[in-house]
Amino acid sequence: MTALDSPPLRTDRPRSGFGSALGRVPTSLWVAYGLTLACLILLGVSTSDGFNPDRLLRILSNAAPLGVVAIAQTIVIINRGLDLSVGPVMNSAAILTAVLSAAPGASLATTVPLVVLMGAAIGLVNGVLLAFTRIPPLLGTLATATIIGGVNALVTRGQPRGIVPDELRVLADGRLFGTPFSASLVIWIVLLVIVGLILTGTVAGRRFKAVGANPRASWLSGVPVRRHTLVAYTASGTLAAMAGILLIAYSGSPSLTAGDSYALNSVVAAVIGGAALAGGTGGMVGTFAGVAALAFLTTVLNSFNIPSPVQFIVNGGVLIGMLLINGRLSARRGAR
Amino acid sequence: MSQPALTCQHVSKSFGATRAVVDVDVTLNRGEILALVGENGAGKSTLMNMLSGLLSPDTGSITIADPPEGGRAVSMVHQELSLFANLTVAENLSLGDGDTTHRSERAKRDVARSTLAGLGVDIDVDATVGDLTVGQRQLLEVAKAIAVTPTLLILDEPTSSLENPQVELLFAAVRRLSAAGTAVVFVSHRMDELFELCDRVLVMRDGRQVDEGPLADRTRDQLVASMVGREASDLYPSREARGDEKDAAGPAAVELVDVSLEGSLSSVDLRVTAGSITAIAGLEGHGQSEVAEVVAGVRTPTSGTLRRAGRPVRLRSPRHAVRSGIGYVAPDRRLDGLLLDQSISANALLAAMPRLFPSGIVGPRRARQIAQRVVSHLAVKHAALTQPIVELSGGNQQKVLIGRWLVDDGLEVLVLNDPTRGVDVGSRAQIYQSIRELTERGVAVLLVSTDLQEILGLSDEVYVMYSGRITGRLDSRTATETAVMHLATGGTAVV
Amino acid sequence: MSSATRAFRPQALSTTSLRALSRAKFLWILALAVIVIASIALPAFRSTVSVNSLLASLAPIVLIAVGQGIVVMWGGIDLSVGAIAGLATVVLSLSPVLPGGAAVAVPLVLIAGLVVGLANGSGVIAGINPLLMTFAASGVVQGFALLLQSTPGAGIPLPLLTVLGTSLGAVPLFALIALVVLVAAWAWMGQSRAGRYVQAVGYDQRIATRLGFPVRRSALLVYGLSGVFASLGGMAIASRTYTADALVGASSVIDSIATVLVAGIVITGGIGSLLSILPAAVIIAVVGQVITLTGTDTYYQTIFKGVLLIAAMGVYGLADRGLKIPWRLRPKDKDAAPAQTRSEPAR
Amino acid sequence: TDGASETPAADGTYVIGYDSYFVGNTWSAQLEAEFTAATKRDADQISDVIMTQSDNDAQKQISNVQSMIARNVDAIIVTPISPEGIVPVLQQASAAGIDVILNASGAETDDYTSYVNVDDESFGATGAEWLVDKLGGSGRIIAINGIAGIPTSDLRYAGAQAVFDENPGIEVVSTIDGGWDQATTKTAVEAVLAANPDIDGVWSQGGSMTLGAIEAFEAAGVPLVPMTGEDSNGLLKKWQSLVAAGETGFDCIAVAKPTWISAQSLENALAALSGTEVTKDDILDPEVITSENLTEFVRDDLPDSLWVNTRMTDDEITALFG
Ligand SMILES: Nc1ncnc2c1ncn2[C@@H]1O[C@H](COP(=O)(O)OP(=O)(O)OP(=O)(O)O)[C@@H](O)[C@H]1O
Ligand SMILES: Nc1ncnc2c1ncn2[C@@H]1O[C@H](COP(=O)(O)OP(=O)(O)OP(=O)(O)O)[C@@H](O)[C@H]1O
Ligand SMILES: [Mg+2]
Ligand SMILES: [Mg+2]
Repeated sequence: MTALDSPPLRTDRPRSGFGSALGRVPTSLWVAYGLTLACLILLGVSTSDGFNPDRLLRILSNAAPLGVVAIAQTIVIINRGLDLSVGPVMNSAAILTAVLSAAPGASLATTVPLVVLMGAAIGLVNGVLLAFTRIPPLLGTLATATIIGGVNALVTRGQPRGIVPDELRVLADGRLFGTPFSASLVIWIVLLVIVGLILTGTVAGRRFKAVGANPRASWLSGVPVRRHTLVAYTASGTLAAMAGILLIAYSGSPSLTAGDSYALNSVVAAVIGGAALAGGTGGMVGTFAGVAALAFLTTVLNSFNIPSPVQFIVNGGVLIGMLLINGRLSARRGAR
Repeated sequence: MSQPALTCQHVSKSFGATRAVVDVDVTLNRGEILALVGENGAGKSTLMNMLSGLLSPDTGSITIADPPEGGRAVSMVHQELSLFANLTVAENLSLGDGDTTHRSERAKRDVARSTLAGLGVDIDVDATVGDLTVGQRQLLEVAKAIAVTPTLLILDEPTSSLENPQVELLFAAVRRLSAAGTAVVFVSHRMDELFELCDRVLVMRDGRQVDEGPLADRTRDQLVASMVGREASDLYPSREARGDEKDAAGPAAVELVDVSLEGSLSSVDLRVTAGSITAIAGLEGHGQSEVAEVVAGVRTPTSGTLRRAGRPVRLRSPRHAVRSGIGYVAPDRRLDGLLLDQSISANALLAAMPRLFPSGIVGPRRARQIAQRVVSHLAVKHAALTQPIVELSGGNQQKVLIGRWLVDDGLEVLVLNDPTRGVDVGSRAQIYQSIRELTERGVAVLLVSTDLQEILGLSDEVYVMYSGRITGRLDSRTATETAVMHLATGGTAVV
Repeated sequence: MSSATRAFRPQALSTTSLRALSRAKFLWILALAVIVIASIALPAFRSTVSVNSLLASLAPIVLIAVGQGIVVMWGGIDLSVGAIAGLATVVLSLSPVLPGGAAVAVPLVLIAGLVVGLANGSGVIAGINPLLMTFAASGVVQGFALLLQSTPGAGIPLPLLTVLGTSLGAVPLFALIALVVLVAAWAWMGQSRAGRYVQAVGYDQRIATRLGFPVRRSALLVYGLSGVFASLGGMAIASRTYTADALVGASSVIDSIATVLVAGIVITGGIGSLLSILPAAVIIAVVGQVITLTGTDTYYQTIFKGVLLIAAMGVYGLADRGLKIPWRLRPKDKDAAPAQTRSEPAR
Repeated sequence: TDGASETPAADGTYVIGYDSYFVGNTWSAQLEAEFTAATKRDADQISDVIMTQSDNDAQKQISNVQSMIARNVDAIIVTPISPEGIVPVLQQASAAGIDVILNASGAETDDYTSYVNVDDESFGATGAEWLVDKLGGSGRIIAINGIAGIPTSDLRYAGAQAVFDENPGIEVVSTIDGGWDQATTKTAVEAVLAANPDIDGVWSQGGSMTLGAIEAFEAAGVPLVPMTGEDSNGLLKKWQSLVAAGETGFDCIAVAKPTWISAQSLENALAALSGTEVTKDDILDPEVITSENLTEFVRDDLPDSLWVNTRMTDDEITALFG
């Protein structure tokens, strides 16, 4: 029984139906999927068997590490944060995975949980740092990124060691039970769906978005604000560690630097997908498009034999163009 | 005086599908004071923003006469405050007066002091704006706007958090300006104020101009009728439904015993009875808000006890308060209430979710139904439930914020701090009705308001505060404004 | 709120006022202290070579940090300073193949910085998040610089280097330029109308817009200045490294942000004093120099950098308790105070 | 260690300054490790070692070298990040009477005592010649570089390009920046293969990029082709296993820029200090590993990240790799 059981004073039901539902899809999603489609078409027409689904799936599968770390970044961005430490965490995860796998009697069943746990622990440290002080996330995580990078170099003395077991490599290169899907693609999509469902379909997830949109208002409505920040960064560290594992599954060797570029690229993917750095907006549907667009775009640039300086320019230009269109379209709605 | 101060011809403005202002035509001579009235979302602020140049009209033209020597064409007090909270009063005035050349600190303070003195208010020019009360901030905003003797002065709900003496100061200043030839547009949802100050009236409904002419020719009820498009009903719900014995002996939902809060409250004793509306009256800044915040768990008292349903509790944060069935509507909706870019549903569901969906899973269908109930019941003017709440007009946003608690089954105490700020007459009646219905369910309501008529009209029992203390407790049905003001200014109880 | 934290609350926009300076008092003291301690403990630190080296490495970072500081005061951030500095070194090296030689190359360097800065500003005005706008721009600029870098016949001519690399005693030319730029920017920010607009926007862009302040123009201004100063910083680097290197500025992005933060300029904008960049840069550089001179294990140096950053932010975090920035990185609605600190019994 | 040792050594022991240009990849890390190992072997001649780290930042390197001059070391071993930029400080050092050894990278000056290196252009050319030979002078190839703008990467490609230009039958279908990173290379090569499945050879600067290329071929299901590479143990292992598996399309050459250059630099420094004549430009030919001598170099017992051309003893290697 609620207070609103008495007959309503006025009923003006808003328009409903498919058309208006479509009209309410955030403009950023249109832009993100538009760009993805454009890249896809470009990719398709530029090469002989461009639309070969097997190839497209492969491109997506190769993007799984970015995909997973983009989930992490999106979660943090929704919380009004930013996590620049995901890159070094991916490196740490890769290094640790290789070391643990070299230990006698090692198996993935023990290695993977340990590595993921380490990621969670680093994330928790970030979370504590940012939830309990006024350090801005950009700088706090930049600092932890520097420290983690230093620790990685210190413990390996520049020489990551260990082995990457074949069972792990199969995740990236193999096909799952004869389907055209690789395990890493499936892992990425499953994580995407799980996080997406939590964010949109649970009390905790919806409140998580509220905290990002307005922490004060959420706090006054009884939402534990700090706890959500802790959860955000812990989740980010955890997912970054998983991304690190997927990365060495793909590359086959641990490295001190391979993850570094993922920090900013994941932000870019999330933002293309409609996450706003001001917090509260963004989601898995958009982030998927952001990652896919980036993956297709890189593939196009690579297959056209475009020199890397020009690739820099094109990448930057596309990003600016995207953000511009996005900004223009949403500005039309006006801000109050 | 030949050329009108403002000529506004066939002005229209749309936001996407929303036609906020449709074909408005108005001329205002120098020295005239125009009342602009209309329901929430009628398009008043949009029109004002176009007059001030913040928004540009889609069609139509706006002409404003040249300002006098050294003056400005338009100055505006916005509905939402536009002050830099981290800066001092003097800095804010210095930044806002258009003359932004560098001045020495002392010169800034001198100018600020004389500006404030011009309005007749006493605010420390070295105070940080963030430390001022909402009322003081609103006065500061007004002082900033009138300091420049503009051709056109726009006041968009400048009195929504002022109390009578402050309103009088404002009116005196506006009359002085109008005598000097400034044309004024005044927006308010308080009818009495309009009749006191204005010469003419423009009524808007759904973006259109529905009535325009001298105010003296119209009655309050006529205005309300043309605003809402139907006959005006009683603003306050009747209290007769409740038996008298119930209110005398009802159980205390919340009780404050000897509660003090460093710097603002000293030994406050207060009882909020289940199933009735308890109000706290007083001049702004005398501790009413703090009492509300203590009950809502926003602040923890330095000493004293808080009893919830008879048991002493420590509310360390709003979360603990919410858990024990206490909800809170804070006065500053943008900062403390709204998830600006999120949908109306997200805003409506924020507080009640854990109790509405005990499993933790939110069914989209049910969520939509609940949000739909909020908007239908409170007649929130909106385009779709998925519309970002920032697109609603101020009053409609406020309705959603209150609705947020109305859908909470577990609510036992509702603390309302200035709940109808900026809400139009018609909607206010709906909100009052809903609050009354809550009490019939046994919910206890604690009401803090700057509007004394609202307190006397709505509540069952009123406490009066002065300087952080309770100076009296009256029965609202018999209390008079004079009696309350007497207590609120430090006099002792007559009852 | 205790009175100790109250002292840190900004009371005025005039960052040139004594009060604003006193906020960074401890920075100056600390900077002096590290210099004194280092020169007593390490004789090598006092040598001319070491002093010259320290000043020469300070010059670019101060120049770039001033630009970054102006942008941060406005409420933005500039990740493209590194790429701009790299571009500057490359454009300088084009002087042998440019029609007007060095006389054209030097102004061209500054113009290039200005153009990139204005582009950044325009992007930000168009509603692109500053972080992403400048990140994207830095990719574009770096790409261009790399393309230009391979221009045949290019190279920084020695006479030009001799001029740029002039030292007055142990003091390099660019150290002087950096000092002049720093003081000028500081005075401008506190004293000029444009500077006050910049700070007002940094405090709260929405309100500044409502008050009719030239928010857009100030965006162009701050990013333009940042571009020009980054170009100057690039020239300072070239005066030392003698090389056209598109990638040479990579580390200055992080370093300039760190310096600005240690200087106490609040990342959300509006608060701080550009002058404090000097002690902040000195502290970071001297500590770095000491680490180098004592031969600390190279692997610890990066870790130390991160710890320093957190420590600096921690100190300000504590000191700024009194600052009422209600929630971090909060671009909207900074205009009202937290409920907690509201009304005290009136009068 | 703050200055007590800063007098010229009368007892025949010296203070050596070593600037590590980078420690972020396995080659640079092993370069430093190789130097450290060498100092242990020559401990009797060394009273102190001062190590700095430049993080691949030319400016920082200048400061670091200047700090060594300020500390009056006897010899400085440095890997110039910028060949021009290092010149003024080298002049300062020689003015201060300090011996300078350029370690694995040159400088645009004569002001140094000795320069030990493998020429990067001939490094690039060596692989290119082998590949051209292997393809019989014509074919479509992919070229994989490190990072545009970094001298090593640019020089190696310049060397290779000169060879390709002389052989008009060679068509460079695509040049890729692999960033010396296996994953990046793998993704990029996969993209190229999708557009051009008929590739005849791969010229790679080395590092782990050749491995990335091999994996890309395998993943795309394209038959392997001859590829050039560097002497990383990971590549050699993979190569060996391919040979063992009877793979015929694949062949490889591992050109080496040995990490023991730093050890040689130390030798030269100590020699110069004790008054022995040293070769001013000690330019070594790149070491080459082909399928003939592959088995002599590959180390199955050691990690992938080892660079097999090392002077470190097995014990030292084991210590390094734990
Ligand atoms: N409106 C506000 N003004 C000032 N500070 C606030 C405000 N809202 C929240 N805070 C601060 O943020 C902190 C975090 O909120 P909260 O305590 O609800 O999170 P939590 O620690 O996860 O929950 P709990 O401690 O109840 O388990 C609060 O303790 C409070 O100090
Ligand atoms: N930026 C915007 N985007 C979309 N719709 C808007 C925007 N601004 C206003 N509207 C819509 O325009 C209409 C008029 O709004 P306006 O703010 O002018 O009302 P108002 O008369 O000032 O109401 P109130 O009395 O509540 O302040 C409303 O329906 C509102 O939802
Ligand atoms: Mg708490
Ligand atoms: Mg309004």
